Amino acid sequence: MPFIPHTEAEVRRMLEVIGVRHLDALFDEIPAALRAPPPQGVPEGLPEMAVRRIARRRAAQDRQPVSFLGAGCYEHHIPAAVWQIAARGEFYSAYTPYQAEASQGTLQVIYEFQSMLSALTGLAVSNASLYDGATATAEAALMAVRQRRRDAAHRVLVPHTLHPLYRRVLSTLLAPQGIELTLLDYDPDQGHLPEHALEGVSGGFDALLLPQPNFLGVLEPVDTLTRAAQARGALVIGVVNPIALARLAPPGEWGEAGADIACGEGQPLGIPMSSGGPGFGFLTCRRPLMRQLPGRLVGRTVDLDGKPGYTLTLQAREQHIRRGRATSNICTNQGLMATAATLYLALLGPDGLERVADCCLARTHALVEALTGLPGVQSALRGPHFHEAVLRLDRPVAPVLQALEDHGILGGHDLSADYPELGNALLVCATEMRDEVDIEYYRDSLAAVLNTRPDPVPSP
Amino acid sequence: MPFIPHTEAEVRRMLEVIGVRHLDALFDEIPAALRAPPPQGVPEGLPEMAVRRIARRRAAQDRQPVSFLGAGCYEHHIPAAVWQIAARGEFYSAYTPYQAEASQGTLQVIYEFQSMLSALTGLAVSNASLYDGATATAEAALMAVRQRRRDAAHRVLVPHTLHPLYRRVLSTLLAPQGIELTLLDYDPDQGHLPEHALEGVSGGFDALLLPQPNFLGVLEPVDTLTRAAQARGALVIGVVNPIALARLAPPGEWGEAGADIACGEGQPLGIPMSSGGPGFGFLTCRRPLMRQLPGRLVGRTVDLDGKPGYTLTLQAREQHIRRGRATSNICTNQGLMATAATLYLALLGPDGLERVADCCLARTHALVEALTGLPGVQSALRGPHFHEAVLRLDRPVAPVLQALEDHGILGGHDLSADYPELGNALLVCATEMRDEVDIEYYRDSLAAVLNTRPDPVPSP
Amino acid sequence: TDPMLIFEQAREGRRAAAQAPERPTRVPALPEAFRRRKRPALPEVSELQAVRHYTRLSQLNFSIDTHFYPLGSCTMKYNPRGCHAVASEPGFAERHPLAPSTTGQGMMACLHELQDWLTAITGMGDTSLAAMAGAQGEFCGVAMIMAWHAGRGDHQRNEILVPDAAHGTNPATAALCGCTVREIPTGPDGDVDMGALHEALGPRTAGIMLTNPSTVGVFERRIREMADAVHAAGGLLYYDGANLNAILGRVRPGDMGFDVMHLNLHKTFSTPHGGGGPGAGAVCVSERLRPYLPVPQVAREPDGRFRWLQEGDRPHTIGRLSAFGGNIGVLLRAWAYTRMLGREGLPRVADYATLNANYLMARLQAEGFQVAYPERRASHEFVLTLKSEARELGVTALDFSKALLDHGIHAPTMYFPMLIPECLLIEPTETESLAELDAFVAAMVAIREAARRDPEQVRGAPYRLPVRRLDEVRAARQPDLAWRPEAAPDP
Amino acid sequence: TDPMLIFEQAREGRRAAAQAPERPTRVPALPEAFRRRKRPALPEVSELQAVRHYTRLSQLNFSIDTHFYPLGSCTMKYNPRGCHAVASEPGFAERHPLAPSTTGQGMMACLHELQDWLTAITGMGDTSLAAMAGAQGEFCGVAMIMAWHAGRGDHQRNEILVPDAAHGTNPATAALCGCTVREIPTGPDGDVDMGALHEALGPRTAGIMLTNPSTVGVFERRIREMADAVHAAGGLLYYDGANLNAILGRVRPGDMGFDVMHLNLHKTFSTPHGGGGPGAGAVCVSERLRPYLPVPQVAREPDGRFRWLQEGDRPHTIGRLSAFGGNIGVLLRAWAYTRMLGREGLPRVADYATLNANYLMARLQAEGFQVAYPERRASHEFVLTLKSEARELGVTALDFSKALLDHGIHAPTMYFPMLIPECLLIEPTETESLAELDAFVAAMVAIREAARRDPEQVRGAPYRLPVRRLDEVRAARQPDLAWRPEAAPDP
Repeated sequence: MPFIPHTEAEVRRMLEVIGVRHLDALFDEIPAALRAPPPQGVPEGLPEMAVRRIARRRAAQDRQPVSFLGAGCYEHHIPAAVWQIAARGEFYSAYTPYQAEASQGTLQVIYEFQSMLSALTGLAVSNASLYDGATATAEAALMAVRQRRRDAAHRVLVPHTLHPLYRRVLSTLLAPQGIELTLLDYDPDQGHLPEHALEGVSGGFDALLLPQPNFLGVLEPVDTLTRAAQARGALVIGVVNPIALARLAPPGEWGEAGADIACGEGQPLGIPMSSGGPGFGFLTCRRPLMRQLPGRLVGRTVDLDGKPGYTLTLQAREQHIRRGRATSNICTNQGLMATAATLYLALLGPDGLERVADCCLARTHALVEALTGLPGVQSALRGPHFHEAVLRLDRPVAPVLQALEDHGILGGHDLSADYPELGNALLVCATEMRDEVDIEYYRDSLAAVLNTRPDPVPSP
Repeated sequence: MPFIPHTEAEVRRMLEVIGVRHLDALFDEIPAALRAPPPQGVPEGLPEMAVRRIARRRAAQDRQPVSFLGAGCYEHHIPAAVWQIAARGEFYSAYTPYQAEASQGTLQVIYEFQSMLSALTGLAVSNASLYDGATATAEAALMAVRQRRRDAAHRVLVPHTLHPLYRRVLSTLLAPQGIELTLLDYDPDQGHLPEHALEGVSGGFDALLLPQPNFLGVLEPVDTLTRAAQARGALVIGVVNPIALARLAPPGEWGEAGADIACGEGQPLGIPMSSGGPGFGFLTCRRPLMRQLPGRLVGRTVDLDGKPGYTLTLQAREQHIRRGRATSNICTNQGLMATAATLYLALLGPDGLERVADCCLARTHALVEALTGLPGVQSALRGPHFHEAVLRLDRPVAPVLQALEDHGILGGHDLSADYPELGNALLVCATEMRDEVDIEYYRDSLAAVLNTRPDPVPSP
Repeated sequence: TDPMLIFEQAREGRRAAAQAPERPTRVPALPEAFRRRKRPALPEVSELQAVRHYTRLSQLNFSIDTHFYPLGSCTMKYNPRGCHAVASEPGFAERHPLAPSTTGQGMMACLHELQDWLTAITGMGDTSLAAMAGAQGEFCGVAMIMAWHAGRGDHQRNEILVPDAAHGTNPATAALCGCTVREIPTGPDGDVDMGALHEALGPRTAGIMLTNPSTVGVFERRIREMADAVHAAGGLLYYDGANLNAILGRVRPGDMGFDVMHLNLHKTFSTPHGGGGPGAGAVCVSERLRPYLPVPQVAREPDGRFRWLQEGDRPHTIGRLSAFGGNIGVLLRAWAYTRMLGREGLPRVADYATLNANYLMARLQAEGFQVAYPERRASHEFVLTLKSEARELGVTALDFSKALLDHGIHAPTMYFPMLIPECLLIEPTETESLAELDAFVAAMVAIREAARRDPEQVRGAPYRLPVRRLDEVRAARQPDLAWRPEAAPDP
Repeated sequence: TDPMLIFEQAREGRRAAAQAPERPTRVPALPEAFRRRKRPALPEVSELQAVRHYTRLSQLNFSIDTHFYPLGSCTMKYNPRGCHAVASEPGFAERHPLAPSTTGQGMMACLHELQDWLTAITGMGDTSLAAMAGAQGEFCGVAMIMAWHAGRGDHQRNEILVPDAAHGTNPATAALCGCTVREIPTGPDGDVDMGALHEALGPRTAGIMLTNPSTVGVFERRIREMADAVHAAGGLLYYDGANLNAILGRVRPGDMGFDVMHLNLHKTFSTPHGGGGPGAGAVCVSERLRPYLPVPQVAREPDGRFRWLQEGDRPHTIGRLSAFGGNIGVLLRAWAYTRMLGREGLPRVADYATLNANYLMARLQAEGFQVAYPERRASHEFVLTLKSEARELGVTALDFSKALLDHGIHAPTMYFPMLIPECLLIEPTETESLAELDAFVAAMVAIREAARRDPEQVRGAPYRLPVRRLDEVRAARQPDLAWRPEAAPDP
């Protein structure tokens, strides 16, 4: 019996202690009509060897081409130490650290995680992680509405340049609470919000979401917009990429007062892409917002002997204490991913993180330069971009991407569904994992595709 | 500076404490003429990312076809837990357990390893591992010669059915000590030694090596031969496969008294093949031979408080104490591999090991049945075989193997160089990793090869 | 030797990692306005320092891989190492979420099977794997219930019934979905008070959230009656899968009459809890709620190929719960676990989890400890109440919990469910051996004896852990939530 | 809670692993005579029990990943985790040794580069990677020296000179090769006594085995003079690479006049020691010894393809040292390490290993500790002698060592080299930080102070480890080397 340690003799002894004759008797309170046979829809059990072989065969068929996809999930180098340590049983197979004395390892790691995310975003308080960047953004918006209390307009401004999938998650999670999402238009020539974006917004609102860099890779005028939003009594929520923060001004320094909340997806910090999950969402805020934070928080304190130690704290915000009046229903978060991110940041340090950011910046710019050297390919946006960029092709993007696949290239993300106003637009990205050879190969392949397949489908 | 933690300020401070101005001054006792510039033959340093990428590209080009190779190295399933635990830093990055109090983890594991190998081979004492099966066999022979002392004939009987590469290693290691190796002929029809093999041996000898199963996969008449050798005052050394021992009589029960020593290659016990190394050699013996054992030994004892604990023991046999009169010059052995084997055996237990052995036995027999169903392929030997077998083809083996490679199959080991008397002989093996589909695929591919490539090269 | 913070081991200018790429020779200039002016206060340590620090920190944890962990309602059982190997396959781990489905057929084949298996195991109509944890699964469930009522034009139903012993996530979830919560009391036998239930039901009832076996560790015997009553009142039934381990492969929530449920794959399906996640909260629904399932979901086309169903395929969906497809790495572990257990292994989980709980309960009772519902069978867990020990010895459930740590046993869940005084909720799980259970009993007896000799001593426990009891009041009153560089104020 | 043996946790009939394949339906019958009659006494435990047991055992170890480990002559430095990932690549790890070289070009490319790099680093003529540890490398070296003499018909040379401070493997190796050993004393300044050397040289001299820097931690300044003398006498020079970390990339043994050497890749090239191996003992030779190199070795063909050189290619080879190609998984780790360090990183190893040793020596001297050769520079290690502490306080080098363990520091090498009384051989390595070195000094001072207050207390150390000092006499007198089932006699 895989995983079940009982011998027959032990089972007999245990049943005797309980005072029943058969295992079945232990289920005698369950109405007979409800008992079901073993589920026929599930195949027979297999040993580890056979299961791993199936998995390996399937995984081998999923091997990835050379990828220039970003769009919210990024292929970075993950130092070998990150997962060799994060996967240690003591981290991997522990529960949420409810018993602080028996969980100092996890608790100190999370305290360090909070410190690192606080340092990166320039905001005083970080929680212990949320599910992903999109749900973290939703939680940030809810925080803002809660913070405004009686003044709440139940309305949040959402730039068109925020990740389209994040916008959909916001709808799912905020709609049940009657919060209105107002879409802010961007300048399709620049690729970012106009500096006066808020002037056209009439009525009150609780928060402005500000992606930096935005989904199109372009930098938003965050200082002006932060000032404008805060002048109208709203909170500013930065939605940021943690790698880019090595070089970009942190949300805590935007405008005069700094953004109030920062959030985003932590996957770039040492987490494999895994088709999108598990990664983790991070969420940091100014200290006065601390009690509005959802999720776990670890604090440093002392023990009976005065020795420093760590514990979950401010649990009065949470569902297991406050139940229906909690800041969120979140319970399990993405702790192991936060552990991996802590290892990643410790291994890289500030200098290493800068190097990664610089490489991404340099490689994406080199990619744009290489590809826009081809006839029929041009840079679509004029705003300054960081490590993603939008190209415009002289023909529909989808067939081009499909043709590139035959060259073993994932050429980027087709924007035509979400941003039809940009035309045949393609979002490309090159991290430190794409070298000169990769970029050259993309250019040559794209040249071949553009030459040999002259627009087989009419433009829509 | 990868791996070097010093900051410039720290270096200055340290030099000041030492009382020199520059790092170079620390080398002032080295004659100037000897100082060399950095080695130009070594390329510039690369970050982990780049090195892993090179390695990955190279490893990907080495991906293995479906293999029916055995011949001393076996593809078995390795439970995921084995290396996830053996690679933990506390095992992986520890030294030989000289400081027992700070090494109880490694020491207890090795004590358990010794216990398991002792149980498997049926002999009282096991050491903590040697380099590999071949060197363990050489050390076993040296033990026997030492044990015979004044009576020593400095001569060891080596069956032709012992692994040819082991025989070469024996030559390398035993020749400098003036030990003569006498080759024992086998019955090329049966594939094992005749029961009366020793009758033709005149003169004294110190040991008889007895492979079980032998290199050709065939079972040797170990009982008769053990009796015969011991009757002539020699020691018997079993060279055994640890997986097969789940089903085969252990050396400790051969003949009347049992073999004196057992040795072999431990790679089948949870160690990846890695082109042949690292695996480990194991070596067990009857208790009276204990002080002749080479290598580390771990013993159970008690501490100052009477609590049980483990320590290296009987070190008077070893080079760091006895120097020129040690039982061997071995120092570093294959400790981490022994740790992995201990995990493997604990995870499988006696029942699991039996299943692995039974699968190997069943699959190899199924393979032989499938392939000998083809015209031009026959079973070459009549002796009972375990999990390898020799086939005879109607044409030279090498071109057939090469043709099978194009089908993605490693068809086995060509015996014609080492065993020309067997004709076009091919040693094949199927472990639990080769299923019915694999075997069928081999049969179909071999059928195709034999049909389409009729003997292009004349027999030598 | 106290563990220092990684920041305290750092020195400015240390560059001892091979982990970063080389600095590019030419970096495009960022406009001044966007630039960060000061480096973030991240630690500068060597690779060895980082490895050593986090390796040593890990050793301070209790975990399944090192300790018995009978944490009630959390199902802390063995997380097979093979499942980790499966999810770590480079083909799975390195796939980009927006890569075309042609590059993800292997992964999708696994998820599709898992959907089918979970549907079969729960006796429901369909499964979505999109929820990233149990609480998100709960959100889905209630949101689907609300969407169903809304879809029928029934907009007045905004009341969710919840037993008083329920997990805190239940009322919190109802609130998130804009509902009001109405608590139903538990009867003296541990079952829900049926009279109170009938009273609570009405035209405002959107539904009820239940787990069965319940949070007090017993099977709700009148579940079919409850289901009929709720359905008759126009409400739907939500099953909280936290306790599914007790009945896995034995009883199906679909057969009990539930309309929607979530499963905690990090409990019943043994994906690791990782010190706080990631989990996965698969959601299963009956046919009538199917149109509302969250996206994405894996579908199999007639040609055998797999693809993601998106909003366009599910016009009535409650929407999307995460940017991409959920915690896929966790789902792959659950796939591997289920494939290893197989049809015959699933009911064994329930059998032996139940055996272990009932054995432990019987032994503790025999030793004179008091259980909350002595007349009832334990499910996979049971509630012990230490109120007499607290009264007579002045040693509370908390004290017993902390003293258990000194015995090398993780404490059970304390003070939950809240309605039972001085309680411990004990869930041994099916993967623990008889020897571990007996060691638990021995520890409890030893602690009680120690308390009789010297209660003060027990109140001071633990003594053998990296820290003694922590000042939680100070932690909450003077929150210290992040390290700051020397004398640096909050940013 | 003492760790039980895995056997003590076993129960007959337990089958809780998913690790074994299914039992085949049809197993061919083995002839009765060959069959095992009784199952081997292997433990029957659950997967969880095995995982928990070995995880907890691991935590009882000191290791580089958890502790400062200044074990002289062992070069315990950081083992980069990336190297482990490289060797674990399935394409490398899963290759069969007898697979055709067409399937091993990637692996062979790495080994070929490593051969070339080691040749360049040592200033020798060629390199073989066949030796599986340092001692096997030594065997190769002496065997090659003997083969060279024999090749010239010079059969009387069977004497190997060895300094009295040499590693025990040196004389043991000479004996294995059928040679007699002649010890050369060390002079008062730590260098070899040149007079004694000249006296020992003669027509029976086969060669000399040396390490430089020597085992007493200083550089043999007159090494060229020694080389000339040995060569003039007709002998060859063997370099024991154990201490190469001190001069890596700075000084080349080839330039010193050595004819043959081995390198401990598990020391200087940072492959892990694994609690006792596996290591790898690459052997480098000057041109004249090249024909005798052990097989196999990787060669690059004119068409760029790699293949193994075997006995047929090297008719004068001393032969084969292992069944297959050596510890290839270890060699791949050394390849990755060297590639990461690169040309500029190699001399940095020597620089900072030397800096750390000299700093530590200076600080200990300043604190009043006595070093064995105070007039000399330390190389990468140095010898402390505690004879005055032993005399005045009755606290020996052993006591200091055990007390260091309580400070969380692994003990240095004790009582080696044997010629220096009450000595500790201390090698901090280049990967330890200044803070660790200062902590070592503080611990030594604290122990001495404790010894002044209460020597008995120090003689009882360690106190904070899983066990206290072990009864080694009992271990050797009543050897208990294997667990036996209850009451079972030795087999």
